[in-house]
Amino acid sequence: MAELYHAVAQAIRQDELCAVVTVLSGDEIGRKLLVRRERKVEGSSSAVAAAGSLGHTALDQAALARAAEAMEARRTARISLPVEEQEWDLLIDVHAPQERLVIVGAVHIAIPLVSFARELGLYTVVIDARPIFATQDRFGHVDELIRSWPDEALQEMKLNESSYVVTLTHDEKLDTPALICALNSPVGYIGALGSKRTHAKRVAALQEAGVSDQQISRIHAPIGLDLGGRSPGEIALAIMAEIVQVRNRSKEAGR
Amino acid sequence: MAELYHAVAQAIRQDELCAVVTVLSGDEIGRKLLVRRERKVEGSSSAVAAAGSLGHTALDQAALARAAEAMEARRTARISLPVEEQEWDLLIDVHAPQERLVIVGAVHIAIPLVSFARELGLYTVVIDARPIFATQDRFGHVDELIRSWPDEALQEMKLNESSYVVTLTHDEKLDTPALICALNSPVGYIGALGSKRTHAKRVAALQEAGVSDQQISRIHAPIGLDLGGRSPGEIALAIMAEIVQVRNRSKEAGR
Amino acid sequence: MKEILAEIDNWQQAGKRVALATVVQVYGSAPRPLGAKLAVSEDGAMVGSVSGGCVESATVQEALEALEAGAPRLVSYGIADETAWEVGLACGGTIEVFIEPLDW
Amino acid sequence: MKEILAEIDNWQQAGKRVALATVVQVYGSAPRPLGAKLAVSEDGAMVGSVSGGCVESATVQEALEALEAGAPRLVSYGIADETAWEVGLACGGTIEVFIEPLDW
Repeated sequence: MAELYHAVAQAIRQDELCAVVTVLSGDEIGRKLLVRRERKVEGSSSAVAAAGSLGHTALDQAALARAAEAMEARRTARISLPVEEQEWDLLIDVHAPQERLVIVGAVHIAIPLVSFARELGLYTVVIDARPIFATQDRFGHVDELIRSWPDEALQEMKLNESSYVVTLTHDEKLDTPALICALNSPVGYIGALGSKRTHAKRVAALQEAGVSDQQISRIHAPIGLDLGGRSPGEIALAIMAEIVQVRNRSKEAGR
Repeated sequence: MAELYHAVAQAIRQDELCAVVTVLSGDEIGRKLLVRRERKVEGSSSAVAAAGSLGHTALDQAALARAAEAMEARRTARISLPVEEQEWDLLIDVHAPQERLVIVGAVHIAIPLVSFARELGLYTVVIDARPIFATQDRFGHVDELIRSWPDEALQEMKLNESSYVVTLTHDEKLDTPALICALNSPVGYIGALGSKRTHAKRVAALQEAGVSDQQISRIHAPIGLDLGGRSPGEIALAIMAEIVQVRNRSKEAGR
Repeated sequence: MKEILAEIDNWQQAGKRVALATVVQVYGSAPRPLGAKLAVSEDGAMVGSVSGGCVESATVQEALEALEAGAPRLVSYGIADETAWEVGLACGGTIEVFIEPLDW
Repeated sequence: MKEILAEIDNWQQAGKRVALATVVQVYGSAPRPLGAKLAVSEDGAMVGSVSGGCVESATVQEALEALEAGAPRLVSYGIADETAWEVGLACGGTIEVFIEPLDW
């Protein structure tokens, strides 16, 4: 007793993607199945029934397949599942890690970007070692304001697939180490502000640091969808729109 | 004396796009030229020097051309203009009408949409006759909350090229008259929420009401850029990104 | 769910029984999404939410009864009139809530 | 500009002379954009703004002198050290302000 709950609570605390399937009505009401992901050697992962049972092997298998889909879509769903001549009334409750936007550079664009991300329910972090940029006045609305070197701060964070990293400092010496950190993690989005020319220089610096071209291609640059504006608000909107688009396409493709 | 200022103040009060060119240094410091738009019969418009002078005919003409560009881009600019073997230090001060987002339907999507628009500096208006939707609780952050029938409210507003109209009610009886109103005005963006099927029905209703296909093609539907999300926040972001993109493309094309 | 784990821990460590309520169906656009949770301790304390406020107290009642009965139940709350809107369920419609003793 | 027209009207109707200050150049990312305006009446009242607050009083002084002189002037304000940032000009750099009697 309480074993299943403790497994679920542990997965959620560790920011792990998981799903709990529950029978909502009928004789098996209240029965549960916990579905987690098993990471394979080559980096891909598959959903596995980790604990509990809905009471029938065939039902568990069918529910596992649907839970895997729901987990990929990060979407809790109520479904009616026909198994063994019965309609099973199920909730697939997906627990997805909190999405997190990590902004390197407490520059002007970061101010509206934090607002947009929070409106969408993301946890926001702004990192800048320069005290005149990273002020409470400018960033009273951010969840976490970190005054330290970007690469050091990033190394201490547990960046996962639900983390999105954006570099905005305009300063290679700050951006490049931060990008290397982000590329060494499974973050779901990496974007870097700067013109095509700036990015070409950045690519050269990354190559020199031994980063592979395949890794470098994960960086979205020039950053943001092409909405055609130049104001801080417009650039922030273009970045936010790109992050949402990339995230949703990854979901559709299944990670 | 004060005539030029009063012409400028009047244009700004009437929400008219205009530009004031000022000589910032040299012998002619402080001289000014007011540039307005003259609307032609067929609907297009051209910039004309409406009042004042920078002191030299050739300079006025060159400045007029640059002011016309700045007005189309809605962008105040400091320029150095070479005319008659002199470099003229000029400010082209563009006064653009306040951009306004008019949302028909105080539904859930409207809540984050108002936040995004305000963050970008737009004036926001939400219209809904249904008191249970249009509450201060839900829309404490909107500039103007109008509790009346959408078409009536829209008729009373002076919709201009800097107004953007979005219909979100999910109710044809409310959306269609509002769309007809918007189409009868020069608004810079019209978008309507709903699936392709809903939109096909809507097109039929508009055609029946005598709206031309060319007019109908001004409606963006399905609304918003394809960012692939379904939550209210994601849909609102997709709409806001589309409005900004359409606005900026119009600017580039020159209206 | 993450935000209510700590309080559930506290209750369980104090030896209290806990019930969990989860939004399992939303008709119309409700203020809290599918999967939103409210936990209730045997002495009627609550953490989390399943609506903007108006069905919380009814849910606590059902949760205490579910603890007594030792069995889960599925409950429907219809919110149709203007009064209901005003008390906080911002978007009307009906929600279904699954209420269960946290004994698994 | 629209937001300061009414106050300028009030001053002019009261027979007061008015000076207008406009941000004409921004180096770095300043808190107020190109074209931002501050109007100053001959008795030192002001409406609008050209910065986050730290160069407003200096601008008012220049505006009063411009009214006395009856001629426009171009003024540069450099804001480089941390103190300046703290008093409100959030993004540093330099701004240029054009200050003129509103007699046109």
